[in-house]
Amino acid sequence: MKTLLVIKKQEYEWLIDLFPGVHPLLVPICNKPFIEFLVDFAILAGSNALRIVSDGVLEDVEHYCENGSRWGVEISYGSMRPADDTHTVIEKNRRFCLEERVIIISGFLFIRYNKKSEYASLFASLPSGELLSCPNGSISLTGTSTTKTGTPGTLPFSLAALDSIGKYYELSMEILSTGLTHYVIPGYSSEENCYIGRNVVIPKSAEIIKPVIIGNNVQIMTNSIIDKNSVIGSNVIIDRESVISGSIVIDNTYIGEHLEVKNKIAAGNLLIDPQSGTSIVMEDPHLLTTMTQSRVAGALLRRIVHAVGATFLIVLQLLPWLLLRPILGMQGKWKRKREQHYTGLPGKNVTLTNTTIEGTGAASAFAKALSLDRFTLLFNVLIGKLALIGNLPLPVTPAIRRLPNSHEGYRPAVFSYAEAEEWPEIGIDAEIVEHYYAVHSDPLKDIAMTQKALFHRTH
Amino acid sequence: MIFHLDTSTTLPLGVVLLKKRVDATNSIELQKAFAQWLQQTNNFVFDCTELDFIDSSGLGAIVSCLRKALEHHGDVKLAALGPKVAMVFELTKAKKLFSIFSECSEAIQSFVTVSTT
Amino acid sequence: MNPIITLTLQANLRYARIASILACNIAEIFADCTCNSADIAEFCHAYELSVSEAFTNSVRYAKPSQPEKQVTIRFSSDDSALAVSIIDTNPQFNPVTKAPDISSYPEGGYGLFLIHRLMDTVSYTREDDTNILTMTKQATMTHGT
Amino acid sequence: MNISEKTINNYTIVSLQGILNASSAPKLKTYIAGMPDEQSLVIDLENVEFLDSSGLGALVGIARKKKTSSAIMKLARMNERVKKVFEITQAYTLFDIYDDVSAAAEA
Repeated sequence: MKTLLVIKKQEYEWLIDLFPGVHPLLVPICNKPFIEFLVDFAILAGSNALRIVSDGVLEDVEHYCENGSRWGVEISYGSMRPADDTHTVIEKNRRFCLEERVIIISGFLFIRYNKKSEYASLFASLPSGELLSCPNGSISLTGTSTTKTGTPGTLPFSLAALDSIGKYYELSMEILSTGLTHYVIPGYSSEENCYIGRNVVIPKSAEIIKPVIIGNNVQIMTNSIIDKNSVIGSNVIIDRESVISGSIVIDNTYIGEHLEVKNKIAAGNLLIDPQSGTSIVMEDPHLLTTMTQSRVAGALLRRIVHAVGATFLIVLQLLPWLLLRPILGMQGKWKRKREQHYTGLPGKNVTLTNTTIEGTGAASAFAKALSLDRFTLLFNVLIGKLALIGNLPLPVTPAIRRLPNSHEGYRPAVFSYAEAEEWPEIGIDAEIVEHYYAVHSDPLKDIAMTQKALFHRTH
Repeated sequence: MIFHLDTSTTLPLGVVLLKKRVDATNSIELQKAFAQWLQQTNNFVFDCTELDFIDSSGLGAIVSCLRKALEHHGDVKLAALGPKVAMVFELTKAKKLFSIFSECSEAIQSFVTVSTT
Repeated sequence: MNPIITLTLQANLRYARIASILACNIAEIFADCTCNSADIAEFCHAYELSVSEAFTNSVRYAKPSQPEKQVTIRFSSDDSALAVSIIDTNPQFNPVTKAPDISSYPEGGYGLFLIHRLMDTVSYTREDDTNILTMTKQATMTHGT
Repeated sequence: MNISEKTINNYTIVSLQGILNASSAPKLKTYIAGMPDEQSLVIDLENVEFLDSSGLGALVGIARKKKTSSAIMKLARMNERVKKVFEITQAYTLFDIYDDVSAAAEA
């Protein structure tokens, strides 16, 4: 048995705005990429090969699924023209379809199935032709059955069209409430209807109510409630005293404190009401806290605290720096690079000298342990160009002409919160932790975080 | 934003028509103007018919208007919230602080009902 | 970056294959210890194709006034990345490129676009009268699980 | 690069073997130019070891000519390396691509 998936760009295009940067076929449904449900189904139905055919770009899908060895099925890819009908697509893949029976799934469809049912023998015995159809597509079978059977009763699978955000939401809720045991859902499940990924921090005061699915690298802060029927993606922070219920929080999303997300989809800074389709951009994630905080006074205090901290470090590092800098310089291990970096103010950049210490000798190791590579940057704190701790300065590159919007609360600094927390220092993971502290830090916490950063850089 | 004193009922009511956006650029303006309006009445209806967008500073300004009105034993009621604006109020639980009406006239009427009973 | 090999070829399209085969082989040796086999094939193909494109461009845009035109290909590497520079004495060019409008059936203009898509970084410098187009790619693949 | 041809139905099947780059692309163009413009084609790419953008440009050029003279041009049996070039440039949107030569020559 083989499976041929025919999905046209026109059918999935509507998802692109909702999940920018994610190929629609990889969009997560209950934290599992859409395509994996179809791969699972194809395998259950006895397929040893699967071909994905589309008129759209499949590059990201290929990168994700590769040749299918992860699932023990051979996955290949094909192209088609937008006007091609199913018959033409079969012709274009004749070699693939030639010898064995082929299940043809056409359209951007979700197939409801139950992993405990027996599909391989069923598909082998079904007569050829269309098995099921809906306005958005169909599932059909080619070739002749190998075993004799009567006409099948109701088929143990059905189709759900995916053509709007409302359907996407409904389907996710359906899986949560009735179908969690029907599919393979990612995460660790110590009890029924509860799937939790790796590196998930849940404090005692937080409340989790089943059914729930939580991804990897999730921080749920104190007194938060994850109420029933919620899907929390990966790299998500739910800040304190917020309530999530009947909602889907997509990967890489920060939910500010004291918020109530009910029957919504939160994706990055987008909040969507799946019933009406209304969406808003949450330009500021900590909506209610701004009312009480005096930002100006806070900023001045922070600058003073950071300057004092920097002065302390300069005094501490001066002697080692004076000793080691010339030695490493002579050994050619002290590398400097001057680069423009964003300050966070539009159109204003700052030139910083970044130092890297190379080699493994005693002098290098000692200099690295003392973070001497950041020594000269500390003077920028005194003149107020950099913070002591905040975000790693983002270099100005032709590729990103201005600071991306995702860098909310960006504050270039000598040390970064990501370093303090031992999170990956680049990429989306770092962004999310820096984002969190950009909203949350206060000057005192900053000093503690700087100590942590220094300590972690030593090890 | 446009302010007018509604005298159609027994109670003098400040009706404020909010336009397009209430955000960081005009939230302070709203708070300043509100202090002026407070000298004329304590009870307000914010008509959001023409309001398309609100951010946290806008929300903060409206909440601070409510707080001031409550200090003067008055109230701020909201009317005719568009879907996007309603979502912000719902998300932040600010919805619970306000009486919200779908029509401006209903909001005006509600003041009268309360004051007569 | 430590130099590996420098090869100077006559600027003739016939020799494009030599340049790209060399690139493919060096990439294979380089990636051998860091990548799995599927990734090696992809890594090598990226170099084979990019060098073919860059060399072809260098030959195409050579000034007709120079009879003895040459193109130099220089490979160097560090722990994880392989760099290849294509050096010629052609007129200055603009290395920034946008995707060709495929619907108008263009017969050319894909070269630099392909290079940008295949490589991690592409840098262009003009020194005296030479163009240096340097392309690098990390051998440690991050995709897949 | 070697070029060979055969006929199936009304299609001329042009099979390419070897390297299709800037130095061999002119050979393909000349070869195709030697046929009548209205001749429908299937180009069999199974044995193309390497294709670069000059080779792709030649194929796109042929496709454009066939399109203007209302003839059909199809591609068959692309290997992974060739497919990669079509994918990055999105040139696959211009062609009907088959995994089998005889299927291409039937429709």
